[in-house]
Amino acid sequence: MTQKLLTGVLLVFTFAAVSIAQEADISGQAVDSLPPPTVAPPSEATAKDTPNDAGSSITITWKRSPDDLARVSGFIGYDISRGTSPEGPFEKIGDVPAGTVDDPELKAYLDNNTVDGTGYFYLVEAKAKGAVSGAVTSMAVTSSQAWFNFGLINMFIATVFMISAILYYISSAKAGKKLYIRKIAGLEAVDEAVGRATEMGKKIFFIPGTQDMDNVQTIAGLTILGRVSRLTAEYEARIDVPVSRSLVMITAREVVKEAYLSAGRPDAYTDDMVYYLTDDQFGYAAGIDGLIVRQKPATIFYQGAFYAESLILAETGNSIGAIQIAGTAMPAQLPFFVAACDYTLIGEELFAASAYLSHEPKLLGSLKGQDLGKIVIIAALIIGFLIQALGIYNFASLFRVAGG
Amino acid sequence: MSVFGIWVGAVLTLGILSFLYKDNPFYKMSEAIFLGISAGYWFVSLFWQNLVPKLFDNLGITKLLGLNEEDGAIQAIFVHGEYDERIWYFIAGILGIMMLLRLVPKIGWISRWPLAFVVGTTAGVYLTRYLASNAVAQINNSLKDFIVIGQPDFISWTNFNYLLIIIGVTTGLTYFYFSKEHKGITGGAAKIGIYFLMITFGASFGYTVMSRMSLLIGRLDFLYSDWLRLIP
Amino acid sequence: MKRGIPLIIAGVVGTVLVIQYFIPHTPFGVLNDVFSDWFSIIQATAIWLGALNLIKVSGDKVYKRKRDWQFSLVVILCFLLMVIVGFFFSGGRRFLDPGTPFSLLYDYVYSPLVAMMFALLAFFVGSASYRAFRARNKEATVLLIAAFVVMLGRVPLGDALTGWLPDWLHLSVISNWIMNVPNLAGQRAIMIGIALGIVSTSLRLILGIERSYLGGE
Amino acid sequence: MASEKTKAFLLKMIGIDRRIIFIFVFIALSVPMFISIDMNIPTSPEVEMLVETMEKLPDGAKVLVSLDYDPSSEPELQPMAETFLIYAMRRNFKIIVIGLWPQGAIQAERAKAVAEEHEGKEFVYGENYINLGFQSGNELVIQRMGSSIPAAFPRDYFGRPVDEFPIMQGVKNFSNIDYVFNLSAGYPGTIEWVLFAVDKFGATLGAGNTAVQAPMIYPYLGKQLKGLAGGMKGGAELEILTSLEGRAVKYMVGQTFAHAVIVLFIIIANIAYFATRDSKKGGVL
Repeated sequence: MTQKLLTGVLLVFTFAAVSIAQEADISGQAVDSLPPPTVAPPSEATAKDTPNDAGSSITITWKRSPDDLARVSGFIGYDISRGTSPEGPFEKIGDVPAGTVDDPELKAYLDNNTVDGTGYFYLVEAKAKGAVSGAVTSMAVTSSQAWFNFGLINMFIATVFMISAILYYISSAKAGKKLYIRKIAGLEAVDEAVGRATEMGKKIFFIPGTQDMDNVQTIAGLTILGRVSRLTAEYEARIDVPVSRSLVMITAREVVKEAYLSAGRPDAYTDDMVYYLTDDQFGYAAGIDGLIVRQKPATIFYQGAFYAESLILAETGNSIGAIQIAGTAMPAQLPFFVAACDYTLIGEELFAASAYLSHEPKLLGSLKGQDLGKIVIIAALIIGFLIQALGIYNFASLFRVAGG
Repeated sequence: MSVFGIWVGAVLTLGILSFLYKDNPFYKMSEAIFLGISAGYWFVSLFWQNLVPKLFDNLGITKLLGLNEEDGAIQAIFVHGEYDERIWYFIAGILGIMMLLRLVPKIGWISRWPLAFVVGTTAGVYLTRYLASNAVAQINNSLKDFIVIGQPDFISWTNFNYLLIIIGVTTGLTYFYFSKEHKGITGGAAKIGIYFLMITFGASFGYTVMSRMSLLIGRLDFLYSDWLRLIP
Repeated sequence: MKRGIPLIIAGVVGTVLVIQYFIPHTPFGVLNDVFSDWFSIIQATAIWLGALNLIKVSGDKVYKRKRDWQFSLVVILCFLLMVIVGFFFSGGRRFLDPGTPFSLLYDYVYSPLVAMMFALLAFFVGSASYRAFRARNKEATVLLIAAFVVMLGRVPLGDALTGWLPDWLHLSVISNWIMNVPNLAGQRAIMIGIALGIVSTSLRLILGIERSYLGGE
Repeated sequence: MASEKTKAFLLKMIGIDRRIIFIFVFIALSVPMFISIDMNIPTSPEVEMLVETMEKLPDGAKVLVSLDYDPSSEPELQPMAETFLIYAMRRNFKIIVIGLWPQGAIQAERAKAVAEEHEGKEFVYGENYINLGFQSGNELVIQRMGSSIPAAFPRDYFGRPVDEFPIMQGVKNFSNIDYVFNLSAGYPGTIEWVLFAVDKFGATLGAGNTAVQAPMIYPYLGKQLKGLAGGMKGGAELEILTSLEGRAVKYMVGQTFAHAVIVLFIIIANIAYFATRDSKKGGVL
């Protein structure tokens, strides 16, 4: 009973208040107590097909609402809606928070869910407490797939340059030009290491790392295995290749077989020289450790991609007094090999090893191509440093790789 | 953890640990278990995690076998008459079978085809990706933060460090230079480069010591707390 | 057939993947992902060959009663145990869910073995530093000092030793500087060298100049 | 000059059996576990920044915890996970756990059990704690979360739809998350969280890393990354600053001993090497 009465009284008062307010409005006087909430809209909303991508994406940009720039309290952010005609209907697809002091005047949103070929309009609405106002993009925009990623133009030039440099030196080496290659200590020692194993009548172990054939270091390691096993065939030493990946096992067998064949000792080859232990990193390390202490090889090669097992293997090898020659392009594992092995091929030297050991002009030519790459990079760093430091040009930006 | 499980774990742990003293039957046992179990683990994992979802599901073989409800390419094409791009995974299946043909000595050479595919893929992917992230992007990283002349911090510790990094990178690269003897200017630069590389090796080694020690602490904690219950 | 076609396959696939890097358009854009799936499939079939080899080598030892043949028998039995449990008794593709027999073997047998093997590194780090860090010549001395500073700088001991010095001479500060400046420079030089080496190796593989992985005729 | 006797001893030291070194390492790590030593662990600015940011969060804040590691990094990162969950429980944070590594979700459940035992009470699942499990896709998962968290993780670790739970009400993307805490042992990890969640979606991020990983993270500290705890030392500092001293502080004693032993060995080896240099030619390096 009382409740109804109260509601009635309230209603009357509300009516009165509203009509007073309306009168006030008509008379053109502002009302201090009840300003209707408003928000300034964003401006210059534009949409365009996101460039250099595989389609299905449109980028929307707009100038921030003046309220956002002025950091008016109660300003929330922006809602992005999408439709296929400028009149709507629009469907909300996402939101963007209000900007901060440091943000630029333009804001952007990436719509990653478009159908290529369909024309879209976008509505960008500024949102504040109780108020919304928006701007619509003026033209229908369609997304499409690009045939060339212009963001990668610097990479394209770099790739073409490197490939041509290497090809040039390969062809000039083929034509009979003499190429000088400096000594690489670890590789000079290969002969001696294989020879020592032969003299002692002990085995040689070759460990091609713990990664599979989808790592180029493993492949580089296996090309070195080719040269090493050729030597063992010539010296009539025995080589064991325990591996941790089945594909590596298959490849290593091809490699060793070919080496024995070309050394003229095909009958000395058996498949048992290459055997699989386990795919597991540490299971493999446990297995190799066992093999090392039981068979006491005179020489151990570690060539390929290694992780934490590097030191476990190299220290065990060291404990039985084997000559150890390691090579890897895993920067984090290099210190351990350097500490525990007699010789270590550092990074790039791993990839140069097969060319170096083969003495084939074509392969040596490719090393010369790498060296040209080095000169260019050193020059870029020195010149770039001067240009950058003197504030002439933002040289570094030439080398920014889009998309990481 | 059940008590039995802890005992199994502790015994195997001690088996591996005993290797430090010398090779012994206890270690040989742990090693044999490790080899068998881990090889089996990867064998099973690759089957369920690679072969089944990537080959059998995509083609629809799992549905034919009644292991899965979802349609694959086979159902899409032969039941619904729609082209399904997953049918291309058929080639991967063939490449896999070619691999297994190694077991037949006469035609074992055909396994070189999938091998060549793998090597080609690896070479193609690595060429551009490494050139981008390890070479081109590193030039950008070495240059980008340098404070420009005229700004208040131009002569500062920060800029000195950036300069030092550029010296280190260029001289370090000279060390890797193959087609010239390390004499004269090249030799001098390479010599400085070697010092940078030596610092790198020493520092990385020293840095890793800490986490390697923590690993052992973790194992000892397991032995003393969970197994022997010496530590509350 | 034995060598020619594989060389063509490697060359074509490699070239396409190099080009693919620059082309977002289908089918190039997705080629990398698709091929990496294909690699997984080839890898998952190839492991059958590895497993058979493991059984063959171990089986040989058992059959011929070679030295330590008992342990080879354990290898085979453990392998079969894991495979049978994983294929038939652990809920198919949800084989790693908590509580399945497979995951119990994983937790109680496999995990402790991995963890302990990994932890052996602590000991080897000790013995390696004892042997390797000697001030034999100038280069080795530099390596030694860098390792020394960083090793001490990472534990409270380092700052306790240098606490009386001005802030910038604290071992932790110096060790951070070593990590962020000379170490970074050295790492970068190594990384750039590796990139060039990889470009050249990949190119040799794509061109078929490096072909030892294919074996002979 | 050293007498013949000391020289002989030093020669012996050079060729010392590695097993003696092993024993010393073992003792150095074992003994501190049984005795309690009060060690003064100075705190570093990066961990102080981490804790300050956590302190500034309101009680009951929504926090996303991403555990991106596996059991092999457990000794370094698990204590941090436990400390954070205990701290979160005290502050009544609402915790949403995910993993970019497959084992992350399991590690979270283990840390949760420890936190609950420590505090003597339990998280109410679905109200102030939820485990969304693992999704494959590395940084793409973060990208997907940027547009919609429920779409990136439609079901929780135990297979139930996430929108059933009150904790997920109103959680759409990073704008509904007050703070992201990431523990990382490599890729994908803190770098990806910085590049995508922070740079792209404006999240506030704090992180813990393994000692091996931490140096690569330093460059992001400050604007992009609000604090970093590196390795066991970082973990210990985190415990000290949150007044929740536990495992990491305890482990830190052993860690310090071990480093001291190794440093001592290097010194001994070098003294022995120099004193006997003329009688023995260089070593292995």
